[in-house]
Amino acid sequence: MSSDDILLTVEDLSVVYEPDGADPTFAVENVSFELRRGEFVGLVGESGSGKSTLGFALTRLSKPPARISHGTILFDGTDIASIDAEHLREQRQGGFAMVLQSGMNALNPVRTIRNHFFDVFTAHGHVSRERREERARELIGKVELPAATLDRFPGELSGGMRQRVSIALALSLEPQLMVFDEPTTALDVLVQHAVMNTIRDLQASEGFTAVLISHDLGIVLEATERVLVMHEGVIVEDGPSSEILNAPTADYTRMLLSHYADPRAEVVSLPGFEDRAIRRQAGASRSAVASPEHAPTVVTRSISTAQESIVVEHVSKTYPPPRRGEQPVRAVRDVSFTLEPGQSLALVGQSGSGKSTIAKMITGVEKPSEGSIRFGGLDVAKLRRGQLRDLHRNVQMVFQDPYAALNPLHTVEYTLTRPVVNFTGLKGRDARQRVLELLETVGLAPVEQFAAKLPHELSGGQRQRVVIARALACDPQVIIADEPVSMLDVSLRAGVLALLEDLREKWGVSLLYITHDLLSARLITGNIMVLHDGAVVERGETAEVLQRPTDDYTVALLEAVPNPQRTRR
Amino acid sequence: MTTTPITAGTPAPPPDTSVAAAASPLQVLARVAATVWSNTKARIGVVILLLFVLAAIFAPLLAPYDPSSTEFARSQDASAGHWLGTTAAGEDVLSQLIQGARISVFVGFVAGLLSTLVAVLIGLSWGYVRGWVGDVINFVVNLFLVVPGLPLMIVIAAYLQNGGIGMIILVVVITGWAWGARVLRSQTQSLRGRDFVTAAVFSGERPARIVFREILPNMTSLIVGNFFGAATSAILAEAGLEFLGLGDPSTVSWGTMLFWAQNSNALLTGQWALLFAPGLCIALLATSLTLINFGVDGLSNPRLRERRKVRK
Amino acid sequence: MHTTPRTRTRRAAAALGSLLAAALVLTGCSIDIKSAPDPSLGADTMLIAADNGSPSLQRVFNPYLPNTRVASWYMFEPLVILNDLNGDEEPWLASKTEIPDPQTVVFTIRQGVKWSDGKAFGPDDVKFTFDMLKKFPSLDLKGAWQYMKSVEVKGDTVVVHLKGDDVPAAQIIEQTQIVPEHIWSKVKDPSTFTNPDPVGTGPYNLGNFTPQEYAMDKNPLYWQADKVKVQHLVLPASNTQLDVVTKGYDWAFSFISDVKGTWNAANPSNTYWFPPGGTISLFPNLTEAPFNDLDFRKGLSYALDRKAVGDAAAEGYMQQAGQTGMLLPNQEDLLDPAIPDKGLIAQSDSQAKSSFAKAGYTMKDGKLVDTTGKALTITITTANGYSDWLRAVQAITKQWAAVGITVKVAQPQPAAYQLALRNGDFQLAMGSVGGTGSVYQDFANNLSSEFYTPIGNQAANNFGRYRSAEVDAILNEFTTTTDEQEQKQLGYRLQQIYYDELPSIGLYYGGSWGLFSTQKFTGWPSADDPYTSPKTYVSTALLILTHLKKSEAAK
Amino acid sequence: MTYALRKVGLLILTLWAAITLNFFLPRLMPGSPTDAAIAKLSQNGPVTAATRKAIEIQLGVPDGNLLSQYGQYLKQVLTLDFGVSYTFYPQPVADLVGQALPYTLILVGFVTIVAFVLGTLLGVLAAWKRGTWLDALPTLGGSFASAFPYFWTALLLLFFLGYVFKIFPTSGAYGVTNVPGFSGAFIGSALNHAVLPAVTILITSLGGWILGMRNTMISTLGDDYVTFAEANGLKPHTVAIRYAARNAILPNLTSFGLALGGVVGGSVLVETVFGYPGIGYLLLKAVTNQDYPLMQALFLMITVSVLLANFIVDILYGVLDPRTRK
Repeated sequence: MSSDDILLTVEDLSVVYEPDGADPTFAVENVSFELRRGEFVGLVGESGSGKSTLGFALTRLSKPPARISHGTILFDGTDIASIDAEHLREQRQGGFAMVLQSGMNALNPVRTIRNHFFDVFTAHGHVSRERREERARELIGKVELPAATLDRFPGELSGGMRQRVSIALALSLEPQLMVFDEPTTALDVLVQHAVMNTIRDLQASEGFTAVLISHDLGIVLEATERVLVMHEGVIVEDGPSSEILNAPTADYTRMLLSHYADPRAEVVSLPGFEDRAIRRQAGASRSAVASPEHAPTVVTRSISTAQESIVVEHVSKTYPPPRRGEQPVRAVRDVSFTLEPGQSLALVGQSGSGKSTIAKMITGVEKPSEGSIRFGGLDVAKLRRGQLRDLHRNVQMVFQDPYAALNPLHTVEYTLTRPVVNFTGLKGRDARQRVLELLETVGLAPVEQFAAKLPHELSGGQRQRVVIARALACDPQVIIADEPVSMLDVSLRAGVLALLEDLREKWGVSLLYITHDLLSARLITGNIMVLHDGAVVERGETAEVLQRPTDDYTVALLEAVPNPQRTRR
Repeated sequence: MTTTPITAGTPAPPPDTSVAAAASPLQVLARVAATVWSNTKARIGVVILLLFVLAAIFAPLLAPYDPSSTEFARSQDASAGHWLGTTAAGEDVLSQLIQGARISVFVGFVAGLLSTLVAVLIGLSWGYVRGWVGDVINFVVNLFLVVPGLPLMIVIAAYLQNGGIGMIILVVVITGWAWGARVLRSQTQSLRGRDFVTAAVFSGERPARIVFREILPNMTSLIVGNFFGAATSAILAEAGLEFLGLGDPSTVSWGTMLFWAQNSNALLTGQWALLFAPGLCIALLATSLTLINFGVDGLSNPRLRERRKVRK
Repeated sequence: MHTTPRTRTRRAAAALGSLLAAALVLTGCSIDIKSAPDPSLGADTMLIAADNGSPSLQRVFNPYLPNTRVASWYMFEPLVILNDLNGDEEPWLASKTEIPDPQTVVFTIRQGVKWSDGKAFGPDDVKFTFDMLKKFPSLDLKGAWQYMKSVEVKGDTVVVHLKGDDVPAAQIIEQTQIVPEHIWSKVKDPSTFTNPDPVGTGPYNLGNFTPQEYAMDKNPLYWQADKVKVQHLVLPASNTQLDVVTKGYDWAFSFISDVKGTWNAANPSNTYWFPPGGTISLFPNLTEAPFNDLDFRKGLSYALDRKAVGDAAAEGYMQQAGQTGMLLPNQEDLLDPAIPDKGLIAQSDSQAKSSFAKAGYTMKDGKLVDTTGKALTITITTANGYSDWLRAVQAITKQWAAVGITVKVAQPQPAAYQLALRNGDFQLAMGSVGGTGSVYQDFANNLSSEFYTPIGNQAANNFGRYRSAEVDAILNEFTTTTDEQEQKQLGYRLQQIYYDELPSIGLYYGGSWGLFSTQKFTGWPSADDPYTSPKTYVSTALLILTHLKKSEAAK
Repeated sequence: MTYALRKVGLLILTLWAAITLNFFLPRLMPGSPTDAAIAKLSQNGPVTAATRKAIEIQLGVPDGNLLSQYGQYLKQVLTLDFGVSYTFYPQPVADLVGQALPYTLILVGFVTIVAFVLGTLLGVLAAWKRGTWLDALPTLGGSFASAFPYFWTALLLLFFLGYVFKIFPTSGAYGVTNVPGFSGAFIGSALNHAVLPAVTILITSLGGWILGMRNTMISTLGDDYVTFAEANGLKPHTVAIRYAARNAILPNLTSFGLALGGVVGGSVLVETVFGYPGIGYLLLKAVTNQDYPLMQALFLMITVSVLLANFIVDILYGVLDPRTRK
């Protein structure tokens, strides 16, 4: 490796966070590495690992309270950690560019896409006036968008298109280094896949050096040739992708890897699911094995199992057109199914497929436009607001975002006490006892300590357990879980899933599991329904459907699942 | 500790006999106070406000004379006996100024509190309900926004003759709540879509409890900000109404001091501490509230918190 | 630039501090305001603060509309000017007034008077004017036709026949301003006629008119042209007190705080004269207990320190009023000499207490209580914005607190205050008594049962609801006698009743606030030469305008 | 379609309610127009029963009960015929309003726009240069100045610049010798007269705009598109103006709409102190004299102007924010 080959040298770089009124913390600590020209490098880590902070530091975009406290960043021989603002600005053309995680919001909502390009050209003067239009068309073409996109405002583009525009804009700087910060995280599964392909192709054709920052080791391993694994501000592993995949040296890397599996495999197993996977494969027994992550449950059930089914018959939901002159939105089209007592059913599809709308209709939040939904003797579609309480006594919900689902100002105990008081009639000491039992059930021990905590004192996984405990508080018959693990770090997902599975088995509740993640569906559900554009395209036993899909859409979904094993080259 | 939630005419929620404690409002307020205090501008504001509040509380002790005593020589210039001179009626200006702090602080506090209360009750219910009730409230609020403030105040003040401070507070509240209600509604609307609110519905909570126990505490900063804003405009409105002679000129307040100053042409007689001092006090008091709001802004929008400077 | 929060705090504090310091420095020094005549105005031009056009002047010169421009008084003259200062009657467009019998008034119309457009003025104009007022009662502001039956022209005279015996009516009828028949007869509806280009008999014609100022020019055809020395009048729309002091006005009618320190100090030739223009009084509601009890009213009266009340109200510029209804010193010759101390009632706690005791009120724990032991609370109603009245009420509150009475102050807006007076919806109300120049009018307005209406019905006058057969009899006698001595005697009797029965409680004299500059013109009314009141907005202004001379300096 | 209909329906309903309120509110005030006229006259001397009677005839005791008066009033509103003012009898209300409106619109309207533009620019600067004196000065100064009571600022300016130093005229809208028209002398004089009221409004309203813009600007400065623009190396002023400020101004437009709407009614105190012959002064006169016809016309105008201003802002919003188009 000659020194000419080196584009970027990071030495002893530390980035410190100095929030007002709190102690400074190091987000990146004494990191050193080098990047060769034309290399495609992945930077992997879970939330809080410092990977984005490092990415921002590399492109000198750190803003207070973050600050580069130490170290050098030699870019093409210049230390960009210390150059002044105007020099830095000039360096950006032909230097380093960044594509932000939230590509949706990276574009100025009041400027046309064309103007975005022209702004960049004007700022650096590297494209002459006459060639501006031509160049903009060229760039927008490179990200596989039609030239007409230039006339649009960001608000008129889909998330994927906007992310492509950001990439094209970054590309317009003709950079030697491109940093992609979670470029696909906010996008839909299928779109994610397509955008990643574009990035890979561009990198190959344009030959820039690329850094792909992601929490998803699967995506990174699929795309890159070298991977840096970050954990708590430190790079714990740095090596070629194939080596990381096959012979990881750091425990942390090994742990991350263990959470990937192919939903199509004969036997699917994740940490905490080892036995279960085999059992399911064998179609077997009901003896529960506690996952190592949480304590055994001790609650004795007063009402043992679910008795009523949810019957959905020919349900459609049509929303009025969002804008005048447009067609009404048909979110759900003629969907029928029955969730038998004790059954676990997965509802999968990408966003906009109607799966969440179905959940809302079952819980009475929305009314179906056509068809009927019955739960036991209740006609859900005809319930008035006051009667919803009767429904919620038996049908509970686990939300997608554990950060949003808990009121930040209430303690865990308050949050759990409310449904207990409202639905079970327990009061005072008894209610408290019940709350503590619930906490124990979801594996939050010591229970007394957790009861007194506020949400911000809990990790994401712990919060989701509280959310699950709340759903259980009134002994419901049905739990509807809307993407319960999608917001969690990979390493935390398995634990929460195992808990859900456990509870379903032991408490005998029915589970409607809504997800875009086929792997998790495979793990915890017996049956599956694939939704596309509001209609059911495929249904059956989960293992059967995933192993032998018949619908093209199901196949496409399966293809999009990141898989470290499936290497690019 | 548990506190009684504010309920808006809806059946009271089942008594909360559990030992569970929500984050007590006191804690929330303490956090609010800490964040506000961390802002330099807000800190200055708090200090100024405290000075005025202390002056108001201890006015009888601080004032050198009885503020309504007319026993002194008329229209005196500043002297050792009367630091700010005397009025055309022979009252001590300094004593009146100190006494006047009481009314302004009181009006600001009470009118600010009441109009915030109205704004909270209406804004939150409005944000939470759907359907025609929301339309009706929308209509009423729009009406109050459309009908001109000051002229409305004048008409009401003329109608509610003779009420003195109580009347002024009422007028300020009637004309001042609508804007706050609108702001609080939009925040309520955005909060009601949050998962934790839906979750509360799933927990079997009744609407009033959801609004006031789940949503309201999350808008503390906005409400506090609204309070200071309302208090500021109340203080200015009080001064304006009294200056126009629509208040009770026999009470001693900064507004009436200005009324009498104008009435007796303090500028002509050279008594212009009489004009300058109350105005400056009003401005300082209102400024202090505005400054505090700099800190309050930082509560709801962390971007508005003061940044530590980058050290190199 | 890098600063720590601490230095920023300091900087902000410093900024605030310096502002305060600046404020204190400014307070320390007082600013002298000097006044000089506006050099753009000639020596023969008078700047007069008489009219008030807020926000701007409307061109209305119909003298019978309440909104008429003040200068209408300088163009449309009455038959006789009733001098409200002393009750003298100055023959004006009528050279002579006779009352041959109590039902007839004969005005001899002055010869040689011309309208400002050159046409001759005559008795027909007078008859036309009265007929018009009859036809359009909304214009009859003085209410001449309340007393008149008919009007006829007999040669040089105009004969007015009254509805009955009513000698004092002449004083009302004679004040009617006369307009030219040859112009007004062509006006379709005089009640909405703005009369933008006025033609009158008065000393001035309308000059340049703008919404912010108008000018009057001397009428060369005026019948007393030789007496008019001021060639032009300028009447700005805005005359704030600051304007009056700083802009070199020659004549202003305005109360001004600290006259000596402001108006007089602004220019050595500035003078003032504040004769009484009425008695500011408390109207007790005589239908309501305990105010219907004379002893109680006496108690209230004895408890008052009228001098202190007057001082508080008008910064010491106005005198305390006696309980005779007469304005002193101007009406001194009409005052009943039998009344002790010119009607002044001195403060006396002991007399107050004994009067209250007779009325059934005694002191208990520093409070005045009735027979049931209930403490007495009185509400005084005054109009919002009348600051001198409020000052007076504040003083009264303190004085009555000393005898154990709690006073509450009600301050409705002026219109609501009027309503309260009319409906009798008050306990004690501030109000003004007298000042018309006519003893009969002054007493009749306040004491005549003609105006008596029960509470709740609207009264037009006599708001305290006084009723007395004796007073009615005296007033009736007044209407039939033409003898001045007899009238004087009748006046004495009314004063005595007023003094004894306290139908209203006089407090202090309301002023007529005359501010004059002798720089350009002399001959202003003053204490030494009290020929008329300094008002700018009534016919008596004509007396002043025909009395002024150019000052020595201006010549 | 239904949405638009609903919107228009609500607008008309609001207008109707406001108009109705405008009718009943003044009539809630105790005392009649005659009482008000008498009260005014009685300050000049004793008023006799005859005078009251004459004035009652003049102003016309309203016919019928309140309801039929209301019907008549609605007819007046629809035909925009407001009759004759009581205070300025017999001047038609339309004339009075016509005389006053231009001054208020030009003075207050212009100053409101200037204050908004200037305040917004200073707010942008303050947010962009956050933490420096360019931030501290406008924000602290602005919050202090906006805390001044309107009339107090007006009095002080009037006293010092008008009376003591005699730099500006002390009252009126133009010199007494000027004839309103499109002459240089008149316009010069009008401008000279407008300086003090304008400065008063500017001083007291500037701070609000500065603070509002500063806060929203600081928020947008943290938005991703600003970071991305910086990452793309756009020039700082481009980022500040075209990216941050351009977006930050949008939320302030609503307040601007309300402020514009308040132009007609919000200038009472300033116009009163400066004796400026505008709508605010007229309104104060109308209210204190219980001049129902004049009050009704003025209130209607204020209401309509608020609604109109909001409508304009809605349109402006559509122009400035592509997200609301279509």
